[in-house]
Amino acid sequence: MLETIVQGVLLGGLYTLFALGQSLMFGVMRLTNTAQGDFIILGAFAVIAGVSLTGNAAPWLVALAVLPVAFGFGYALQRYVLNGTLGKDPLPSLVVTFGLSIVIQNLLLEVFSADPRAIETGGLSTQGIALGDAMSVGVLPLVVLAIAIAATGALQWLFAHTALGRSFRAVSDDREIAELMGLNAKKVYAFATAIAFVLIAVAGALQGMRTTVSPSDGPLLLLFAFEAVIIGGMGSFWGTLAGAMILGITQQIGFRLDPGWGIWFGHIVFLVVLVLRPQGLFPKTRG
Amino acid sequence: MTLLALHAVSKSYGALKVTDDITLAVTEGETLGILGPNGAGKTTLFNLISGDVRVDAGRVEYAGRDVTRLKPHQRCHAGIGRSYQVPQPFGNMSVFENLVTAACFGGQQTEREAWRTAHEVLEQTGLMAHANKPAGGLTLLDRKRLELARALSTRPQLLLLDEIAGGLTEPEAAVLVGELKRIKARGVTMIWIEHVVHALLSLADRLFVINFGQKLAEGLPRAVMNDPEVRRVYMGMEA
Amino acid sequence: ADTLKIGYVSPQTGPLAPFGEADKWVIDQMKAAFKDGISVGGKKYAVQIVLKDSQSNPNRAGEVANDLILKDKVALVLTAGTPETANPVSDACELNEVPCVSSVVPWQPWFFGRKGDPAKGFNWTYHMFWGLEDVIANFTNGWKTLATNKKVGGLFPNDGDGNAWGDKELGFPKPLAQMGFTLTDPGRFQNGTQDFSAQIAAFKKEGVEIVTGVVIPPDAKTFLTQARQQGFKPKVITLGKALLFPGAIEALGDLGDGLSTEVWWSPSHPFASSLTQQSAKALAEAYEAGTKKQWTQPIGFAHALFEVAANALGRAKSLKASDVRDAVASTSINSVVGPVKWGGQGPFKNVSKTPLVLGQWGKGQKYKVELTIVNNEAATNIPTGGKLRLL
Amino acid sequence: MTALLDTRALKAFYGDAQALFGIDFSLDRGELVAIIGANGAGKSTFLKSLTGLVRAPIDAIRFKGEPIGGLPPGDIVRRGLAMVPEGRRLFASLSVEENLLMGATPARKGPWNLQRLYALFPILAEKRNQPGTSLSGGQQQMVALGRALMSNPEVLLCDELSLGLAPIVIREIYAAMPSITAEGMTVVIVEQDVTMARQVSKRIYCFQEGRVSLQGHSADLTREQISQAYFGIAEAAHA
Amino acid sequence: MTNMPPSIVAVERATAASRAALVAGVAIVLVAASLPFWGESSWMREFVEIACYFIFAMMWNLLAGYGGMVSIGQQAFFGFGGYVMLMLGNFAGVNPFIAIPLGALAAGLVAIPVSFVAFRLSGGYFAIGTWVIAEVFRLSFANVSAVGGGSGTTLTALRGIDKATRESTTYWMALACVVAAVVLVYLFLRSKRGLALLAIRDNEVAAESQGIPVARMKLAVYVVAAFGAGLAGALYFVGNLRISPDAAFSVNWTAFAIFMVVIGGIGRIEGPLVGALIFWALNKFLSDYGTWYLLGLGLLAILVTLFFKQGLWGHAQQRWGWSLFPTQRKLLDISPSGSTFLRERP
Ligand SMILES: Nc1ncnc2c1ncn2[C@@H]1O[C@H](COP(=O)(O)OP(=O)(O)OP(=O)(O)O)[C@@H](O)[C@H]1O
Ligand SMILES: Nc1ncnc2c1ncn2[C@@H]1O[C@H](COP(=O)(O)OP(=O)(O)OP(=O)(O)O)[C@@H](O)[C@H]1O
Ligand SMILES: [Mg+2]
Ligand SMILES: [Mg+2]
Repeated sequence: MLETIVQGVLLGGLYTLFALGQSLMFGVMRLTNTAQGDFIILGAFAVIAGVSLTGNAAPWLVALAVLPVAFGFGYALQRYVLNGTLGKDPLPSLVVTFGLSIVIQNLLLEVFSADPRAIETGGLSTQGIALGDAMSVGVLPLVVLAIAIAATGALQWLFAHTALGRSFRAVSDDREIAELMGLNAKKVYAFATAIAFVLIAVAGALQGMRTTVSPSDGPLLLLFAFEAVIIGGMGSFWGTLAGAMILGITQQIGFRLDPGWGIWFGHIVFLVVLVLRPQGLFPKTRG
Repeated sequence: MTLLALHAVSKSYGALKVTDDITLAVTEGETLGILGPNGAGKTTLFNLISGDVRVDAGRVEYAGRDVTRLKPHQRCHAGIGRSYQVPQPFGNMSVFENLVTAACFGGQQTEREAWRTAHEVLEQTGLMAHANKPAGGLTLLDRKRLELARALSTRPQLLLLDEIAGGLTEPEAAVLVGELKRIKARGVTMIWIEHVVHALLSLADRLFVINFGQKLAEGLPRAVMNDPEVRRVYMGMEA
Repeated sequence: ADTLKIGYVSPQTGPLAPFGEADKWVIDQMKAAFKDGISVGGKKYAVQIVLKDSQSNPNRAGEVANDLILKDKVALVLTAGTPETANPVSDACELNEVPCVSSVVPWQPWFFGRKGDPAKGFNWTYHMFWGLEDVIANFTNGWKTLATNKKVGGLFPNDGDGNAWGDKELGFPKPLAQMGFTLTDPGRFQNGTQDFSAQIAAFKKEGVEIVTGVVIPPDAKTFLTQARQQGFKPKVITLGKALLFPGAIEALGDLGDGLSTEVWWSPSHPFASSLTQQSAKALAEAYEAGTKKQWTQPIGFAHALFEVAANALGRAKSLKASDVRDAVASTSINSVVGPVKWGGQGPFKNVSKTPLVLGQWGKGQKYKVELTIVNNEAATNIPTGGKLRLL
Repeated sequence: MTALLDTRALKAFYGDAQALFGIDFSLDRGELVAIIGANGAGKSTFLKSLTGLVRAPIDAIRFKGEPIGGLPPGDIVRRGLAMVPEGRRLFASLSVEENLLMGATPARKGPWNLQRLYALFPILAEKRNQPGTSLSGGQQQMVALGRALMSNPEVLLCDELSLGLAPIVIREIYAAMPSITAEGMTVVIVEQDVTMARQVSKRIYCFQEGRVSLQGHSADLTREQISQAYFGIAEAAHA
Repeated sequence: MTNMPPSIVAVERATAASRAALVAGVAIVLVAASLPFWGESSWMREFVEIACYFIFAMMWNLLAGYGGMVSIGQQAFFGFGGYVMLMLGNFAGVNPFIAIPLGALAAGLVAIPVSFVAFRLSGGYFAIGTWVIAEVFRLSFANVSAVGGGSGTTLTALRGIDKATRESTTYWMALACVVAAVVLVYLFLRSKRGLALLAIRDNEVAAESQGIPVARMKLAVYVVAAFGAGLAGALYFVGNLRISPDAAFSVNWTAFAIFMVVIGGIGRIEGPLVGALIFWALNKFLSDYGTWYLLGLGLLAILVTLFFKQGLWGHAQQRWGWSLFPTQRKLLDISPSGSTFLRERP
């Protein structure tokens, strides 16, 4: 049982990383980014491409180098594409991100073919730490968890305690009036997305290190990210973390009951939480 | 005969008691004016009457029957029509369609009857020129007018008006009061929340003053307006 | 001259795309082979091959098969690559009464997965590949050569292959038990599972030393890394599907070394094409020269499907569907994947079996990783290149 | 001395519809100017053009001698022009205090800060950590005014400041106006209550159908002049 | 006093284009109905396929464009309809053609309990929540071994029926379903219930207080949309014969429906019609380009959303005032007569 929970928490760490970028974009722009999973995969492929272009440079360095690129990409994407879809109606953003999802998958397929690939970490991904004689946990999942917690803390602080965070929320509430206060809504949105994309790139790099990625993997990751965000409650990053943990642990329990029903079980828990608390467990912002 | 009766209704948001044990009765044909400082809980009281918000405690009776558990649309069918302080038009429909909808569903009329009702109300409220425009494109005041028009289209027996005179010029307010008088003459009972006191005074039979969710004063307009507490708390004049 | 069309459906895109990767090249080669056309019933026809992509999606596979039949009016449909493509295409052909030859699906998922009735068989659809009995024989032959506790852990996903491999009656469980292996099967899991801790915990608990199953490549990687992290070190890992393609093994890095898998075709298979007369080796070399990529197993079967097509059409009395079907049914050739001949009892009316051996991945000379045949007890005419090693 | 702010022949459009037909307007430092006019006359549109929310030709608006027409709203507010928008429009997910702090985004120097605002509206200090939208209409209006003051503007534009406010609050806010203007802040108010507008302002502009129909010193204008300017007909004094 | 209201209020509900469209529509349907006697079987098949897409898109348009419920989970009902049809055919021996409406009915019924969960959510949450619900459907069917689990199964019930009969029957069913879907949705939207739907989409709170039973209306639309999706699903799998959870409950169904509706124009009946035609044409002529085709489709959806917010038909409608299926009520003669109190000069 203890092992199940430990593995669940580690899985939750991964889901947190998948979800944070979504949580930020959802919270600031009410943007339902259905291409989240594909962007994560794109991030992984960016690192893979970087490693092979630089003639096998250390993947950690390449991943770090990808982060500013992701920042710029996110900024530009929001500024020139997604900004056009914002509004009360969730539909335009859904359609555009659906479209992006298809474009990314097929572009990756064209460029990298359907072969699964991975980021070689020189043995890190296979190292484990023995906890007692029955249990051993991976070093990489621990790293993922640590990064997830750090990123959550940083985001929460940014959002709740800085002027930048305040402007994120203000612009999301009433764009025209925020502009009247001297903010440039387009830039604020672009900045939020840029940060979200840094998180997405981190998630992608780590995903590529812990397993293989192939162009069509994205949608698999997307729902978990969403579930974590929604269980947690909009606008609360600790909530997202908690949501991811709940998802990880329930899936883990489900897997042990029967591997076929593990994800099903996670979905059911998600739906139950929603029925009981439609606003999520720790909602911070009001819609 | 009593049309609407609130029995000790209460409502809280978190720790804040917004409506605190209010008991209130409105007789048929009467016009009740509601006054009170900003945030006193006037709009909330309307929400409790119309059913948009459920009471925490207490009972709402309408036309002799307990409507506390009824949904807003059921209360509307029973004859309660309301306007919103912050206008809530159906923005993508034309003004005419807004009214037809209200008449069809709130007034439970057939489509053709509803057209006539809508036409009549358009004339009455001066919105005829905007009839085929999307309601979302109206200015704030036209939207307020639409609020009134839509509430009228449901053919209410009890009309809840939340600050419809705000922002009108004096002559415009006078015209509004004239029309409300005609509506009143048809036997429609009204509860009117208004900060434009002189407009309210020219119509109300009785005033009810709320402060911090509680009744502060109730009675004939003149008496209430001379109440030192009301003058201090609401008008900001030392008695 | 009139044109005769042959339809070909395979997953060109999507998660199963590695199965269809070689098809474009094979079809290019076929264009050369068919440049003089084929005579059917004494009449010469130009040949056109119509390739359709199933996008790894069974719906889409059904749709394009119907397009081929109804719009392109193909004389014969060929299809290959996992039940997700081959089964819907075969079903569409059966229903529309058009002959179809399929491959690269073990015959049980193809036959029983389509609710075939062993008493009647199918009227229009024919299949050539090996069966689960062969893969079981090969895997266990290999495992028997090593010192293990005979405890096997099974990874069977909830898809066409996984359900067949893990099936209590038709799949692994029965024969393994008969041969003295104990199987731990934690249950069907969804493809794309992010976490195998549950399976690993179950395997650890049972003291499993041999891991087998049929999983998609990303799942294999996830499983292998997590097993290593969580201190689970089996002695043998023999998986179907995930380990077929060199790209997938490269993606596994160090973990890839020593993994074993079934081999349906390789350059060292002692067969030659009845159509181009190329040996298996020559075919693989031509592919590597033409595409600058390492050979993969589906090349042989894609080629062989066209061998059957050419042979059958050449013998057909006319292009009428039933005449083509009769010609297919009476095929008897030696192809680059071995002899092909239909007409046995029960399902084998529609199934022609090809030989299967066991292979193991290791560091290569020409390429990063190379596949060596390590057990040929089930098909001794295919030479081995080494012995199965422990991990 | 040239005017602090002036517009010359300012026109404004919503799509194809013209809302302003050449407004000439000027403002001196430290003044309190009221704009009155019927519903739909273009008062809000005028203020929106000044703050960049509605497009205007660059030369049509001059602030401290520089053309600012059509600049982004952010640039304009940084130059010292702030607006209290019609209908309050608080940020829903920000607390009262955060809403106020948003006003300080342009980071201009001046006397207004949180402390001073809380002294002016003590109720806001009490509710500082509540979401802005959970306040009553009047309380929200105070936040909206405070938010604009927080940018320490040279010119404060207030659209329908008293709309929906209890008399006591209107009194308080207008009572605060002299102290605001005394520090050199220039204020423009849009006000429907003509009596109030005349009382508090130094000068009045009357808008009618997108044009200025009357302007002058508040004390010099008669009621008759004003009602004529409202409706464009002289014999306009019966209801 | 206000004047007496006119005894007849003139309201315009049809346009010249819509009258022409009605005549043309009837003619087209009559010609189409005779297709099995002169057309090729490939045309029928193509029609059946596009009919499924179209019906599904139409229902999604009803749900999202009119009901304001943007769902990404309608594939739940599509797949459910398909599976029920197949199970009735394979296990209960029901004629598959009769099983089609039964499958749709089952999808409509299952939507009722599903709505209890889905209706707790709104906006983006609703979209994602419905998607998760569809996943639950997928995973549930994937674990039922009687219908082949994750690998799916084959509709064997049709094996006995002769090819020509099967093809023409499927075709006529599809045609009937398309006509019924268009007519029913149109009549529904023209009725006063259509008004209620629009009102709810604009403002639920106000709609409720104007006497509209919001919960009941939403449920009705949800159930009807589920019924339609189930119909499309059952029809599709009769044409396709093979069902698997991944195929039946694929989010691509909804994705394509969204693309069709958005490209054509959401919230108008012409939208899915135009969208389906475009989708069909693209699919027919370009689908062999594989990745590039899909990539182009994605880009097209993005571009249309960004630059033609109303969709292509909506754009045309705005430009040229076309409307084949007008649902608006335009009040004629809006010159004010008699006294109008708020505009009256004092
Ligand atoms: N967003 C808009 N789109 C189109 N037309 C508009 C818009 N806002 C205002 N208008 C039109 O511009 C004109 C002027 O409107 P404006 O809001 O400036 O009037 P106002 O004097 O502020 O009236 P009120 O007293 O109602 O606030 C009106 O005719 C109105 O119909
Ligand atoms: N949804 C809510 N959540 C929390 N607090 C609320 C909510 N709605 C109203 N309140 C609080 O209830 C109190 C009464 O609000 P209400 O809108 O009834 O006031 P009001 O008397 O109508 O005021 P005004 O005259 O300004 O419109 C206010 O203090 C407000 O902050
Ligand atoms: Mg109020
Ligand atoms: Mg205004």
